[in-house]
Amino acid sequence: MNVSMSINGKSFSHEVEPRLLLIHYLREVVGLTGSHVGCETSLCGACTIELNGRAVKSCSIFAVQADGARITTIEGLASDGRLHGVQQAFWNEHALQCGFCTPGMIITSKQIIERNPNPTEEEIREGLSGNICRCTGYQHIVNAVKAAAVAAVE
Amino acid sequence: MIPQKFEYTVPKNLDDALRLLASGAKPLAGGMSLIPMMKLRLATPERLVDLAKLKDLNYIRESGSDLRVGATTTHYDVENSALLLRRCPLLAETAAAIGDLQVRNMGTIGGSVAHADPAADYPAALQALEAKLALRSGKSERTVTAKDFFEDAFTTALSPEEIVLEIIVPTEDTATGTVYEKVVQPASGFAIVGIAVRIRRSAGKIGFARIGVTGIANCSYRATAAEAALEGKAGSDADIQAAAALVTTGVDANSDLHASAVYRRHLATVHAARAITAALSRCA
Amino acid sequence: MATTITKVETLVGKRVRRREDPRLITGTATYVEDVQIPGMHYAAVVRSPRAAANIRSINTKAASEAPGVVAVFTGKDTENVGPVPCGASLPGLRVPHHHILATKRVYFVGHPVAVVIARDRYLAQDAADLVEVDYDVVPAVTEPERALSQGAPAVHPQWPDNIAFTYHQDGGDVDKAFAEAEVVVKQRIISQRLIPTAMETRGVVAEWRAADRQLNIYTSTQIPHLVRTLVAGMLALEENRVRVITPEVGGGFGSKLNVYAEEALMGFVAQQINRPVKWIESRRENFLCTIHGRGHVDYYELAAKRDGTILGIKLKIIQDLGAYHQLLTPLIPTLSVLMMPGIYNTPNVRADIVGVFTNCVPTDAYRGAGRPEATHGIERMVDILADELNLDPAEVRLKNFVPKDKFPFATATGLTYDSGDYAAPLKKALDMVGYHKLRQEQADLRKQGKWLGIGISTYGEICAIGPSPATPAGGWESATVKIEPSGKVTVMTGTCPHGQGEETSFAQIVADELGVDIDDVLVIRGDTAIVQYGIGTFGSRATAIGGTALYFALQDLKAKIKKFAAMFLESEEVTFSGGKVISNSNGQSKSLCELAAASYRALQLPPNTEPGLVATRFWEPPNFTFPFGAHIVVTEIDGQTGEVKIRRYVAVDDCGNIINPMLVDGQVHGGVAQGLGQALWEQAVYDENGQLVTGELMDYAVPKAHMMPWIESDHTITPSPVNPLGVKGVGEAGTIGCSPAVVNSVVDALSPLGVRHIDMPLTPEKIWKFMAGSRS
Amino acid sequence: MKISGTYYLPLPPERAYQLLQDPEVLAKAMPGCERLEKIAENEYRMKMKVVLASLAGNFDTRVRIADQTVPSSFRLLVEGSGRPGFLQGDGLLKLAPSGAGTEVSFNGDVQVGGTMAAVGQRLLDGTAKRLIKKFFESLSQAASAATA
Repeated sequence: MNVSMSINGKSFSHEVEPRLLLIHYLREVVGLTGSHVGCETSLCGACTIELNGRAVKSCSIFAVQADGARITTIEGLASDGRLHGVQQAFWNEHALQCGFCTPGMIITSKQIIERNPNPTEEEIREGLSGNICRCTGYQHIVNAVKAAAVAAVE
Repeated sequence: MIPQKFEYTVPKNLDDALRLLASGAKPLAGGMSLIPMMKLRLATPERLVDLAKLKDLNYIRESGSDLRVGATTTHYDVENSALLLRRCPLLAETAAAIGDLQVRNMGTIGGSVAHADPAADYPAALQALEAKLALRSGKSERTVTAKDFFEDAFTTALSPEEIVLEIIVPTEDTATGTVYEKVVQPASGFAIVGIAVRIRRSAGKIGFARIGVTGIANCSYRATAAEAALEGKAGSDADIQAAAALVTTGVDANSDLHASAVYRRHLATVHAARAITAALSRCA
Repeated sequence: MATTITKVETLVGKRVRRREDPRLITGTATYVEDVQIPGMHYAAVVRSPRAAANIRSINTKAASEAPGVVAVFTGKDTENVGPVPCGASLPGLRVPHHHILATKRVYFVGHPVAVVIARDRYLAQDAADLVEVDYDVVPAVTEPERALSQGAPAVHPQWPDNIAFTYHQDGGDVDKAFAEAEVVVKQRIISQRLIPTAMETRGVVAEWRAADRQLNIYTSTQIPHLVRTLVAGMLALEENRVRVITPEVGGGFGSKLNVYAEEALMGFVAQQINRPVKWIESRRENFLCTIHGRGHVDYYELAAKRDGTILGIKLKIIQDLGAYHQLLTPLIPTLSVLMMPGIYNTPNVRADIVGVFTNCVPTDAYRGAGRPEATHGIERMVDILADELNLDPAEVRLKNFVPKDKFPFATATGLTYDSGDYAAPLKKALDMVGYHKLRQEQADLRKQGKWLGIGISTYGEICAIGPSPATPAGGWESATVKIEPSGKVTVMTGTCPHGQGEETSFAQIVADELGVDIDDVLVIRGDTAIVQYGIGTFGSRATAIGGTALYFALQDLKAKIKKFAAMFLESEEVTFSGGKVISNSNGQSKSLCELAAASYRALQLPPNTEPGLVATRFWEPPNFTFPFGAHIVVTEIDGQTGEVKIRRYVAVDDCGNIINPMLVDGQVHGGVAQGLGQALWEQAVYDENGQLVTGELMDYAVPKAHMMPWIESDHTITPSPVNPLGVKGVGEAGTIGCSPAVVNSVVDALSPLGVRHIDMPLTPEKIWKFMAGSRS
Repeated sequence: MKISGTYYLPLPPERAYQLLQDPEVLAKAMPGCERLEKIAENEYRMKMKVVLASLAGNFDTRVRIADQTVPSSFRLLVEGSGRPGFLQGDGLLKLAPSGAGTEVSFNGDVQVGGTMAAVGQRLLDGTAKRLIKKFFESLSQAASAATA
């Protein structure tokens, strides 16, 4: 089947088989390897991307379902060489160690702040419950989301 | 972890979708339940028809004394619907308890209820709301109650050629207090026990109580014995405890790694009491 | 030329943002799965669904004929590949031959039996499903104590008792201590099997360059050089023809401190098909086939005086080894024995280990590796003793700590603790948490039937592993520092950080020593063709040993730079600052850039000095380091459901000098999360037939953001005399300190109900049963 | 996993016993049974398709009846495997007169393996109960038909 989508502002069109998962389409067909696969049960969130403005788990979506969609991946966040506020906050607050979960964490964090400009610690933690990090214990991630929220308001 | 091959079709419209189902295709909505199972090759459908592409099934609207939620409405939209938050907050509160942010962004109410996972959240609310589900096939359209819709684990009243068209819930006034209380399985986020309570109290008496339960047995249910024990009572702590103790009456509770049947029953009792107490506090 | 000496701020000890983050936060880092090589094929491994069975036959016909398939291999094809190595040598150790693909029999669910290679990963998976294996199923055994019982199935038929080894160690006079004891407390304590769950599963890309007889292996590992040596051996290749490249590693926690069947298998496959091949482990495979951690049943006896003085400890460890020995499997419980006295002045100890085979995936090093088990044991026992004697658990600890004037301190298990002030972090933590007020609150709440618990753990650990005689493969570490002709600094470390942040902390050390801008320093690791031999990153060793090797390499390099500087500045008494070398006597300076250029251009050389500015050191540590700390956890138990809520988590850790406090906090937080995971939620569960029923993240509960409490973290600093940096290591501290503090807290909460011990994980149902049991 | 239960069949024990071993009746009553063939005395091969909404699995199963004590008890041994994994069951069925009919009680142990065991934990208990319930319901219908 043919699928076309806008990914990080660029148009792509490819012939794919229906069973191709969106994460594999992005990683292996389009070549955007920033989003990762950490499980097969839709629990770890390492594959989180934005689909039409919503953070979703691209390992549990077929590429064909995203036909016509607007997609943003971690690679599309920085613009003109400037990091997105959430990326900057993750760096400043040491919100990552091995970095494998980080792209998904950042996309989800971005959504949390977009929907709730002043989230409480509890709201941040609930919002991140679909992203597993095995390194940080989440505390610095919570700090980063708070810092990014503050910076976005300023 | 790769799914088996299948054919995928985007239906032109609802009739086209129903025709495809009648010819043996399986429905795909948000895919949040189905696709992980396909990746594990526990589900191996040969043909999928993508209902999520039917934009006319994505709505939340008022219709007479009812609210109608289209099948492809996402959990996120249910959770944040101003209309639902005002007129049927139980459904919105329940949607907010589902899975995680990403799953709620993608998963749909129709897909979730049709999957009928025994530990899913919506069924508790739909039981308590005495919701109706409009089902449609190429040949017929019918409406069934939540009670009749949920038959068993992963088993509903849907025939293979039918889809859930919309979910119909009543509008509530502020005299009704509602709560969804959930014990979360820490790994999967599913409900070990989920209790939805809807309650009205006037002139110091509980005039109306509905309790929906999920996670305990193969099928969600209404705890009618507990409801009956509440109605006509003032709603004292003792009344609540007595009613909560009946919440699993006659139910064959399941055991798994995360909770034995005995503990599940106990949790249901404790959380039913808490949910009833909270719901009463929300009655205007 | 006169230069003003400006005071440059040093970086060691500062919260310096990580050098590795820009690539990680932009999605441009390269993990193994991101490696693409033209012509690459994909492998899917066929694994046994049975825990114990003889293989009658394997039919690969359908798979071989499936679309896109280029090859299928079974154990018959790989029989001549050397076994998966066990690095341990204990007296009498039974080592089963660990083929990379099963030949005649499978020993655990997930045991690899065949590998299918196809054009793409989807087709490989399709074809893998078509491999038919006929199993003659035989009884399995998964519980180590059951494996030791009469008539239990034999995991390896040649060893019907299922015992892989026994180990005994005595220190002091235990019999006398117990004879003189006024009180003896005993407890069986379980440290359950855990699944390390690095977020990046394992993965291997292998590329065979036939003309060069060169095998390139990209693998997600903590020990690239050891993988090279051992895989070269397994495949009978010359070691210098094998290049192991470790790109970004998405977490290890010990699970990648190993040599796995798939690393050699992909090397074998690449040679056979003469094309590059990629294998990426699924999460399910990761749970089934990558090592697990812990798996102890411990029997403790503690002898004491009525005033709380500990006189002696007896410990019997029953270690669930799984079906095979991976690299370090049998050694892990020996670390528990070394650590068994904790930080207490306990001269008399006796330990016995029984290593038991089970039909499960092998256990091996998982964050803490033997030390969390030991700490959990001794810290639980101290609480049980305090409870028995009706003494305050903090007081019992303070009474028994090795006094701070007794260092270096020789333990009854043969270690020499380097430095310590064990009371300091405890006192600080007690202060932070408001201990005495909390005890009052606890008493008040108890009157209302509410359960508040205060749990203390004061841990010590063995870090900077370690002196070579104490390790199976060398315990030193290496570093090379080069100043490039342009003056930029390149470091090559033999360690292999995978999240710890040594690209930053090492650059901080370099920047301070050479007086250069941190942006001019590049730290390279993880490629055996570029980096000199090294041991790797594990056992909280990278900074203490790898950092020290770097420190000494820097001293050598500075000595050489000074010689070049003397040619221009007429003095070897110089200061390295601001990218310059400045004469202490006259303030004249030369930039490092100029000196580097001079050294490489070599028009003129100082006497007896070669061109170039490169120094390499292999540093052998004289001892381990011994960090310590105190964690205090305040819990509230839901009296109706048994649910545990953590109200406060206070961690005071002493890891010696701190290079980068931000990184240290990160290590503590992450360590605590894994300790808390063990204490409350995580458990690998095999059913009696050997099925792993926690086979996915759907049933194995790792902590998520909403499950974690806020961690209040602070430090005391007691430098280590073992290395010139004074650092000790902190990678495992959080995990080691955490679990006993949590369990002590919950048991403390429930002590009025007569609860004395609960095994982990402290699930609500378990606690509810204790509460219900005590009521009835 | 231990399973047990008690069901009522509206037939006297002798006839209930016969019914429980009648391949044709079993084939109809076994949920998802697509084919049942006798391969030896008291031994059958059965193709089963277990369907749970979107989840479906084909199993190739061997059913063996042993330790027969007519009409009061027998052992049922089931061994099946398919894509979702494998299952093995060993159960003792006891028949006792109860009014005009028979009370059938069973006590058994079911093992499952493969993907089912790894990801289906929370579903096993409920699924087993459901399949057994369906089996006895169908059997009961067959029994009613037989008495009618």
